[in-house]
Order: sequence, then structure tokens, then C-alpha cells
Amino acid sequence: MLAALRTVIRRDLLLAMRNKSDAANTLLFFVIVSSLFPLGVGPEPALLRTIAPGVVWVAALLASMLALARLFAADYADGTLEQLALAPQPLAAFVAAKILAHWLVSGLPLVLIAPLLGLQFDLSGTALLTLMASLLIGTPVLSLLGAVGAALTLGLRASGVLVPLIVLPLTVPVLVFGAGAVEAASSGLGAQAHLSLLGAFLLISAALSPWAAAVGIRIALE
Amino acid sequence: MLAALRTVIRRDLLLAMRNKSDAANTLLFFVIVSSLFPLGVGPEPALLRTIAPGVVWVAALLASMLALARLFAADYADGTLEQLALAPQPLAAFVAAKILAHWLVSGLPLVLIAPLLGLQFDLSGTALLTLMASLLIGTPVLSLLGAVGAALTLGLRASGVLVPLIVLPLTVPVLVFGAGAVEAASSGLGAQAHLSLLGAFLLISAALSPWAAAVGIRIALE
Amino acid sequence: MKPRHKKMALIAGGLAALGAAAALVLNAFQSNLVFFFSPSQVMANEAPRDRTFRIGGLVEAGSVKRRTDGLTVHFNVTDTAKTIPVVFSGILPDLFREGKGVVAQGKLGSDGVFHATQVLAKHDENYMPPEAAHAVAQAGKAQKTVIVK
Amino acid sequence: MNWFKYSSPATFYPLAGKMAPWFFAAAALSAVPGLYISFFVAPTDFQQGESYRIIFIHVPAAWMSMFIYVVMAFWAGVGLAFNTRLSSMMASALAPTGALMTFIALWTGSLWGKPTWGAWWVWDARLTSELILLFLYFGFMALQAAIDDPRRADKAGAVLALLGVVNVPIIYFSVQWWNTLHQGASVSLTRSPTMAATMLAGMLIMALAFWMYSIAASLLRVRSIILERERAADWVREWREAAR
Amino acid sequence: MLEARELEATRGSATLFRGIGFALRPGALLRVTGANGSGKTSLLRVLCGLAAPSAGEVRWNGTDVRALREDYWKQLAYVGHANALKDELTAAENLEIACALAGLDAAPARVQAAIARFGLAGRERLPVKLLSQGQRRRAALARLALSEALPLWILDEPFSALDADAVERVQSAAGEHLARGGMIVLTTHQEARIEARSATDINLGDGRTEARPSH
Amino acid sequence: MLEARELEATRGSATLFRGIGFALRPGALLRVTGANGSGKTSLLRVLCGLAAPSAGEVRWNGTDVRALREDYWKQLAYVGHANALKDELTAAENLEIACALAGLDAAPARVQAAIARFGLAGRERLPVKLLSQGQRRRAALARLALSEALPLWILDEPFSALDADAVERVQSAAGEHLARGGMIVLTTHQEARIEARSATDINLGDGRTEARPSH
Ligand code: HEM
Ligand SMILES: Nc1ncnc2c1ncn2[C@@H]1O[C@H](COP(=O)(O)OP(=O)(O)OP(=O)(O)O)[C@@H](O)[C@H]1O
Ligand SMILES: Nc1ncnc2c1ncn2[C@@H]1O[C@H](COP(=O)(O)OP(=O)(O)OP(=O)(O)O)[C@@H](O)[C@H]1O
Ligand SMILES: [Mg+2]
Ligand SMILES: [Mg+2]
Repeated sequence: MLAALRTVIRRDLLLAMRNKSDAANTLLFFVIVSSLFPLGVGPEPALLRTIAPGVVWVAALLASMLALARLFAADYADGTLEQLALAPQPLAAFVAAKILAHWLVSGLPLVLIAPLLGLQFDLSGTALLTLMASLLIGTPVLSLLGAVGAALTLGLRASGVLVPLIVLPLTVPVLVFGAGAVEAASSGLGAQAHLSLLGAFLLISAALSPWAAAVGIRIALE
Repeated sequence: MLAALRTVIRRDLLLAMRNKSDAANTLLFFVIVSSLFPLGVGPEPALLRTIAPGVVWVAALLASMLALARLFAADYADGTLEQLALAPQPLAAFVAAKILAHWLVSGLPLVLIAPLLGLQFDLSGTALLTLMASLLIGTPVLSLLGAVGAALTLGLRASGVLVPLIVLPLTVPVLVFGAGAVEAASSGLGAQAHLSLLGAFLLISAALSPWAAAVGIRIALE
Repeated sequence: MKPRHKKMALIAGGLAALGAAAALVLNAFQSNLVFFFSPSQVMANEAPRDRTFRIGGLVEAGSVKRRTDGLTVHFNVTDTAKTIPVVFSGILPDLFREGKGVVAQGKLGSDGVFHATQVLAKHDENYMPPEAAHAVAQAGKAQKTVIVK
Repeated sequence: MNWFKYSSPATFYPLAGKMAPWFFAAAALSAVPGLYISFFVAPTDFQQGESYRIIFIHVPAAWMSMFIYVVMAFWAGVGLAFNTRLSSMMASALAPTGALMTFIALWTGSLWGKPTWGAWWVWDARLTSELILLFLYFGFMALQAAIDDPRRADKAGAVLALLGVVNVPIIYFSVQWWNTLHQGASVSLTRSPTMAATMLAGMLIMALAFWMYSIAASLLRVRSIILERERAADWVREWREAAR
Repeated sequence: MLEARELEATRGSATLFRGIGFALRPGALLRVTGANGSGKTSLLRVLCGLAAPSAGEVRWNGTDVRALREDYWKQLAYVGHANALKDELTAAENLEIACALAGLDAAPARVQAAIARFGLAGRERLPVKLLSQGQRRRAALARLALSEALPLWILDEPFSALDADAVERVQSAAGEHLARGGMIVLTTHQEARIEARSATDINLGDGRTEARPSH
Repeated sequence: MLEARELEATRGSATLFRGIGFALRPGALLRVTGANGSGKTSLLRVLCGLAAPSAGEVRWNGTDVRALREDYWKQLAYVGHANALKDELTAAENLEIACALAGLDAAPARVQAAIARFGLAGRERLPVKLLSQGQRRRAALARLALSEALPLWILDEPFSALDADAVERVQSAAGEHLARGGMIVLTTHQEARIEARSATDINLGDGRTEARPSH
């Protein structure tokens, strides 16, 4: 079974390599959205510093949501998903492997570049560290929840907009505590409470999402 | 020629009717994103009022971008676009018709619901009117520019993230002057200058985008 | 319509659209699309009320006064026609000088004093060695045009 | 001389190879005196002191960033209209250098902004439009990278590049149209420069160096693009064999 | 009259075919055969003017089709590998729209007749996405029953996914079209029994080309 | 042994088939025929356990496949209408991955042999999206050459888009599989000439059902 999982991960990473732009684009989207806000909101630096954590987190949320919406779409359209469903391993395991690969390709880079964006917004050192930590714990949760949304909307024409719609409400707590952690850190309160909550979300969603997504896929295939 | 265009518009509206969720989803996405910000940024009312125009406009931008990314994708995948390219009317005219239909389905609702969101953010009467006016002139520009991005990335796996990447830089001015109009209005300055600039963008993009998108489509079909 | 006429009509339509766009742009630039407002505009109530905006102009010579805390500064911003008093507490940019350009961001208080949250120096497009600047300043006393070799 | 002869990749490849070293040499030859003038000859500025010396990097980079975009769009447009492969390759080769120049302009600009204005970054029209230029370059490169078929990549990129040209005059005139924090032009075709002669000389020589470097780098890049695209063509095979 | 001269197409570094030439007169059928990947689809797309050949040209009544553009497409019905159907619409709605776009008369009665002719009667209320593979192909081909007025039909693997009954229906429609002076270019791996005054085969083989009249 | 008992499938208000039953023993071939839309694909998906029948059950060695799940799928190779290929990867990479997932031995040499066997030699470096319709179908079917170990093959229209040469190759692979005691269920509109010790036809006709042995 592990071999099969490794194959899925390797395949998805290989596909990402073939299509290097994919990962790069999620990243660029993240950067661009975070830079849009100052434009819309206006250039007052104090104001910007206040909204920075929220903006960066919302941008991360949207970027990973976009990339996720089509997590299974290609596999569904070309029949690969049918084959996965007929493979001798549990579908949930494949789903977990796909999510992991996806996070490595499009979640991790966000975590790594976030400090740069934070610098732009003039955040302090601790705030930056906390931003990274919160994203490190939070973005996998986004990937996991996004996968469920992607599975439930498989094959629907409107999935591009449906996924955010289904998933955003679930990810609101992640956003609140993620951005909250940064704010707490930059106001010197310590972000530990926020981060442990995020950790709890991660554990729960890691335990449940793959199963939920697998069920969604089987329903879509019937 | 007009009959053929009317057919395209009617067809796209019919498809939207069959798939009611499509229009509803763009709208809901718009609403959700505008409501996410207070969550990420924190609940201080004065702060919220300041960022309201920017947030609403960024949300409109993202919502229409998402819906647009796949404007031609379905027609491309099922071969309809090939048929349109081989039709006796200029492709640019079809493209214009598709954009119009798309705006009616997913741009216009944003314009109509925006005042409600603005109310939520406690904007004044003039500001609300200006918000509507700016969106009324601005969202068609977003649709026109988005169509070019969608055409250029047709059939690429990464198109979901490429479109925003290509189109956002071009739409930044729309965002700046759209949000600027509302701010100017709510600070009692009069938004006329901003709105005429938006109008100029609209005219220019209406004159150029359909051609550019048609060229993009022909390139993709080669 | 013959195809040729159709094409002509399309081109004419496109040109008309571009022309109208140009007219709109010109119309916009005659109005107030600005990074900052001049004191005259503020006095003429062209600047926003009750919210932050920027004013720009020259720091009036001899107007800079520091409070004892060393951080709070008072100065006047002028565009030679009108003048607005500004109060700011924070670190001023190095190039903040009397008689030089400045852009301040903040709110206009009911007392007519502009409470700045950020002060930026705006320099002009002249670059020259100090001696030349001195010479120019001397000459400038005699005549107002700036000449640079 | 038959110019069309050089519009074929096969003939342009060796020509570019021969020209690139000369342009590199020209870049070095102008950079040495340019840097010398900039840092040792040019006087201190009366208001900014020493920090103004960033001008010798900033302005050449900013000029090149806009200029390269226009040239890139021009070649891309030629490629789209006349289906000439080499001009499209030129466009693709220019983009990374253009993006680099834009990045340098942004970076040196914000380095410079801190000591002079008192802020790294403000959202005025000049700075914003220059940032958009960077994103346009990125968009162009990302689009081309995402398309496998080089001919399609060329054409799609061309459409995007041509649309983006409107941004260039906006960057240039932004300081006139809006009142920006960024200063107005010190050097213009219609007025005499408002800059001391040695400073101006240093800046112009540095601009020359940047220009030469951009040409040299693009020539090298176009060579590798030609090799990659034409790897199956007979002349490349022969050339490879000869090199072996 | 459709003429091709010295057509050549390349994909990547490979030349798919070279020196293809033919002249197709009213009432004539051209069958393009060849192994998988020999370039049949590529040739048909060149003939349509969707793709540019790397050498040679395609002429319609003496003018290059890449110059004629809309004036050529007005005369052309193309059915590709893809069905060009909207999943959400019924077969009738799809047909109506396709005809309106191609400038063909799509009166409801005619559409009904076309649907019946291709054996889809009884499935009128189903959106296309619920139809089977073969039923979808039938719906795509039903457009031909409304395209009598278009002189040139270009069909890429029209018989794929069709059962024997449907193949029969397509063949008879094609035969009628030829009889009234139409022209047809088609590719197929199956044998097509189409009544034609004159039929030519072009075999793309494995990239090597030969054109020979079969009658 | 694959058995079906009293299978029935409904779509919307229509009953596609009813009372389908058969027993497929090692070495036997089951051909499902019928007009377009008669329910062949639906039946095959029920046999795979992807869809649930509205009545009846499918048994593998005596146990319901919906209960066996992974234990059944371990024994099964299914090739559907869709090719299940990743456009960005080459045929070999696709094969390797598909085999790894199905738990099959995918040593490079074996993969190469499978590719050659299905006539794709020479296209090894091309990503699948550049292949022609028929070449893609070949790549999908090449999986069969590596699936000797799986007793049950279920093939939905394997010959669609294939040229005569490729049809021949698939037929011989199927014949060998049967000869070594495998079982095959397939649908096709073309005639299939597969060497089989025992072959059964199920004709789904127009929704009415009849099952008769052909030998
Ligand atoms: C990130 C910030 C900055 C950006 C994006 C930027 C961008 C540009 C651009 C695009 C140009 C070329 C346009 C032209 O030639 O008119 C330019 C020119 C110039 N910039 Fe900046 N700039 C920045 C910051 C600064 C700062 C802080 C200063 C000085 C304090 C400065 C001084 C100049 C000068 C002197 C020129 C030459 C103007 C001329 O003579 O044409 N820039 N800048
Ligand atoms: N970039 C490329 N390099 C080399 N060969 C390519 C490239 N792109 C496509 N090909 C080849 O070009 C051919 C395209 O053929 P086309 O689709 O026209 O075939 P066809 O005759 O319609 O085949 P089928 O019967 O399978 O439909 C294929 O053989 C494919 O492998
Ligand atoms: N909701 C529905 N209501 C009525 N009929 C339906 C519905 N959904 C599907 N069908 C019918 O069910 C059948 C599905 O058939 P299936 O795809 O199994 O056919 P098939 O035998 O594989 O045909 P083909 O030879 O064309 O591949 C079609 O006739 C289709 O019209
Ligand atoms: Mg083909
Ligand atoms: Mg079927």
C-alpha cells in the first residue's frame, strides 16, 4: 500500500514538475492579491500594518482555494479517478496522498514566501515568525478542507465557484485564528493559544477529510 | 449577423438558467469574500468603514475573475469553439456576445447587490450610489479584460491560476479608480473624475478586448 | 452591408470609442485625481473632511518648532498662496527642511490644524553640487528663474 | 547587405554569438568610467548628500525597464503579424532582462525612498504603474512557460505584450498627470536637464552600460532559445556534430 | 470546388504528410485513410482553415481559404472528433443553436425531422449529458440533416461510437448529399458504403502519401 | 468466476435492462452488444462495482462485489470510454503509474514491451496530449499487456478510434488472455474476432434483453 501511495505522490509531483507554472502561479497569485489590497484600501501605513495579517491570510486562503478547486477535476475528466476507485487500496489513502502532494507543491511555497510579504507590510520579527508558523499549520487544513469541497463538486460545471462557497465557511475559523495569532504576536500577547487551536484543527481535519473526500468521489462516480 | 449574436447570447443565458448555481455562486462568493475581511482584520467599525470600498471592489474583482477564468473552457473542451471559429460571422463578434451574456449573468448581480454589502459596512447614501455606479461601469471592464486572459490560456492546465496572473495587472487601474470613486464620494469630493476615467477604460477595453480574445482563441485552436 | 462597408463601420466605431475615451480621460484630469492636496485646495474645501488625506507643499521658512519632548513638531505647509499648520510626532525624514517640499498624511482637525500621521519629504528634480546650489540661491535673489549649467 | 538573410534563426545564431561579446565588452567599457564618475567624480548633491548616488543605478534601470518592454512588444507584434520566428524569439529573450531591470528599478527606488522621502514604499502613480510593469513581465513569462507549443506561446505572449504597452506611457507621464511623491523628470527631450553636468554624464554613461548589457544578455538568451527550438533542425545537428 | 496543392504539415520535428494534392468537384467524395496518427485529423483541420499548413495551400473555387475566411466557412459543415454539444441542453436545443450560428434554417419541424432521422426520437427531453456515447455522436451528426444547403462537408471519424443502424443512417445522408451535388471529405477506419459518382482515396499510410482514384 | 443475477438498471423513469444473468468461467468471453443507448456502458459499470444495480447482484467467486470491494478490484482491469491518461505524461510514464497503482509489476522493460506491442514505438518521448485520438486509445489499452495477472478484464468499446492494425493487436492480446484462463467482458459495435474457448453474447437490443450462447 505504501508503494501505491508513494506512486500517487510521485505522480502528482511529476505532473507539477512538467507543468512548473502551476506551483509558481499559485505563489504569484498570493503575492498579487496581497498587493492588491493596499491599492483598494489606500496607502496609509498605520492602517496597512493593522490589516496586514488579515490580508496575508485571506490571500493565502484564496490562493489555496483556487488551486484546490480543480484538485480532482483532471483525474475525473480523463477517467483516472475511476481507475483509482477500482484500485486495490482504499480510496481515502489515495486522496490523502494527493492532498499531501498538492500541499507540497502549492501550500509550502506560500509558507516560505509569506515573511517577505510581511516585511513589505512592515511587520516585526516575532510577527513574521508567527505568520510563518500559523501558515505552516493552517495551510494544510485549507488543503484538507478544500479537497472535500473539490470532491463534492466533482463534475459540476460550476465547481470553480462552488468550491470556495462550500469550503470558505469551514475555513473561517482557520482564518480567524491564523490572523489572530499574528495579531496577538505583534501586540506582544503570545500566539501560543491560537497556534494550538490551529493544531487541533489540523489533527481533526487530517483525520476526517480524506474519508469525506473519498465518499464524495464515490458518489460522483456512481 | 445580429441574429447569430442573439443566438449566442440566448444560448449562454439558457445555459446559465439550466445551471442556476453558476450565477448564484459568483454572487455568493462576492458576498462571502467581502464578509471575510472583517473577520481577518478585526471588528473595529471605523477601520471597517475606511476599508469598505476597497474590500468590496477587491471582492468584485476576484469574483468576476474566478467566474471568467473558464469563460471559454467548456466551449473549447466540447468542440463548440471550433464550430464558432468556423461560423460565417467574425469570431470577435461572438466573443463580444459571450462577454455580454456573461456580464449579464455574473456581473450585473454584483452591481445590484453591492449596496446591501455597503450598507453592512455603514456607507452613506451617496457613497452607496457611487459604489453602484462605479461597479456598473467597472465590472464590464473586468469581464472584457478577463475574457482576453481566458482566451490566451485556453486549454492550459494551469489556466485557473494563470488568468488572474495575466489579468490582474491590467485590472489594477479599474480597482484603484473604482474604489477611489467611492472614497471620493464618501469624503464629499465628487466622484466624477474617477467615473469618467472608468468610462474611458470601458470604451477602450470594449474596442480592443473582443479582438484580442478572438486572436487568442484562434491561436489556441491552431 | 457589403463586407468592405462593414469593415469601415467597425473601424469608424473603434475610432469613435477611442475618441470618446480620450475625451473622458481629459475630463478626468481636469478634476481632482491626486496623490496629495495643496493648501489652497484644502482651504477651498476640495479636500475630504473627517478622513485621512495628504497635503503637499513647501515647509514654510521659520515655521518649524519642536516641543520639548523632541518628537512632536509643529510646522506650516504652504503653496505660497495659502498656509496650513501641521502637527506631527514621530521621526522626520532626513530631507525635511524648511523651504523644501513635503507631503504629510493625516486628518484636518476642527481647529484647522492638520494632524499628520506620516511626513514624507518631496524633493524636486534638481540635482547639483552644494556650491552650485548656493550660487543659484544667490542668483535667485536677483531673479526668480533657476538656471543650471 | 541582405538584411533578410539574418532574419532566419540559422544565420542569426552565429551572428548573435559573434556580437554578444562585443556588447558585453561595450557594457564593461562604459560601466568602468561610468561607475568611476558616479562614485568619485560626481559631486555630492546639495539636498540629498551622498544617498543620491543611487540615481546612477536607478534611473538607467528604470529607463531600460520601460524601453525593453516597448522593444519586446514590438518584436512580439512583428512575430504575430508576419509569422517571423526570430522576432518572437527576440521578444521571449528580452522579457527576463526587462523584468530584471524593472526589479532593479523598484528595489533601488525603494532603497532610495527611505532616506529621501522617509518611506520605503508609497502607492503613488509612478511606483504603482512600475510595479504593474513587473507583473506584466511576469505574466508574459508565465504565459509563455505554460504553453508547450512554442508557436502558440509566441502568439499568445504577443497579444498580452501588446495589450500591456498602454502601461508604459502611463509610467512615464504619471508624474505629470498626477501629483506624485516621485519627482518629475530631470532629463527630458524638450527641456534642458535640471542636473549638474557631471552627474548627468555619469548617469548617461551608466545608462549606456545598462543598454549594452541588456543587448548582450538578450543575444545570449536568444541563442539558447534558438538552440532549444531548432534542436531538431538540420543546421543544429550539423553544428553539434562539428562542435563534437 | 475544393483544391489542395502540395500540402505539408509538421508536428514538432516530424513531417506528417507532404505533397498532398487533390481537386474535389461537386458530387465527389474524398476518403482520407491511414493508420492511427498518420495525420488525418491534422489534414482535415488544414482543409477547414483552422490550422495553417506548413507548406502548400487549400483553395475554394480558386481562392486561398485562409484569405476567404468567413466566405469559405459559410459553405462548410465540419464535424470533428469532438461533438460540440452542450451537456446541459437537449439534442434539439443543441441543433437549433448550431444551425442558427451557421446561418441555417432551423425551424422546429425541421429540427424534429433531423432528430428522428438520426434515431434519437424518444430522447428529446433528455439533456445531452444523460445520453450514451453513441447517442451523443448521433446528435452531433444530426446537424448534417439540416446542412443540405452547405456544399462542403468535412467529417472526422463520423462512424466512431455508432452502432450499425446509425452508420447506415449517416451513409444514406452522405449519399443524398453527394447526389444533390455536394462534396464530402471524411476519415474513417471502418468501411464506408456511400453511394458516390466519384470517390477518391488518399492514404496517409505512415507519413508517406499516395493519392489514387478508386473508381 | 463472475456471476450476474437478475440485474436491472434504471435511468430516470426508464428501465435500461432487466433480468440479466450470466456466469462467466475462466477462459470465457462475454460480449455485450446492443444499439446505442441500450445500456452496455451502464451494465459494465455495474459489473465493475462502480455503480449499484437497481435490482440483482454481481458476484465474484460467490460473494457480492459491493461487499468485496478492494478484494474484487485487485483482480480486475477496467478500460472505460475514457482513457485515464495524463495529458502531460508520456505513454510509458502513464503506464508505469497505472500499473503501480493497480499493484502490477511495471519494470521498465515490461513497459517498453507493452508499448511496442501496441504499436506506439517511436512515440515514447511525446506527452500523451500530442498523440492522435487512436494513439491515445492504444496507450490506454497497452495496460492490458501488463495485466496478464489479473483474471478479469472489462473493456468498454476497446476498438473505438483504432485502425485495423491496432484492432488486430487488441484481439490477439485478448485471445492470449482467454487462452491462459482469463475472463473478458467487452462491448463493441464492430465485429471482434477473438479466439475463445467459450463465448457468450448478451444483446441488450432496445432495452429488451436476451442472452444466448453463440457457440
Ligand atoms: C520604488 C520606488 C521607485 C520607483 C518604482 C521608481 C520608478 C522610476 C521610473 C519608472 C523612472 C523612469 C521614468 C522617467 O524617466 O521619467 C524613474 C526615474 C527617476 N527616479 Fe525613480 N522610482 C522610485 C523611487 C525613486 C526615488 C526614491 C527617487 C529619488 C529620491 C527617484 C528618483 C528618480 C529620478 C531622479 C529619475 C529620473 C527622472 C528623469 O530624469 O527622467 N526614484 N523612477
Ligand atoms: N510535437 C510533436 N512531435 C512529434 N509528433 C507529434 C507532435 N505532435 C503531434 N505529433 C504526431 O502527429 C500526429 C497527429 O496525427 P492526427 O491526430 O492528425 O492523426 P490521425 O490520422 O487523425 O489519427 P487517428 O486515426 O488516431 O485519429 C500523431 O502521430 C502524433 O503522434
Ligand atoms: N435520466 C434518464 N432518463 C431516461 N433515460 C436515461 C437517463 N439517463 C440516461 N438515460 C438513457 O440511458 C442509456 C444509457 O446507456 P449507456 O450509456 O449504458 O448506453 P450504451 O449501450 O453504452 O450506448 P453506446 O453504444 O452509445 O455507448 C441511454 O439510452 C440514455 O439515453
Ligand atoms: Mg484523428
Ligand atoms: Mg457505451
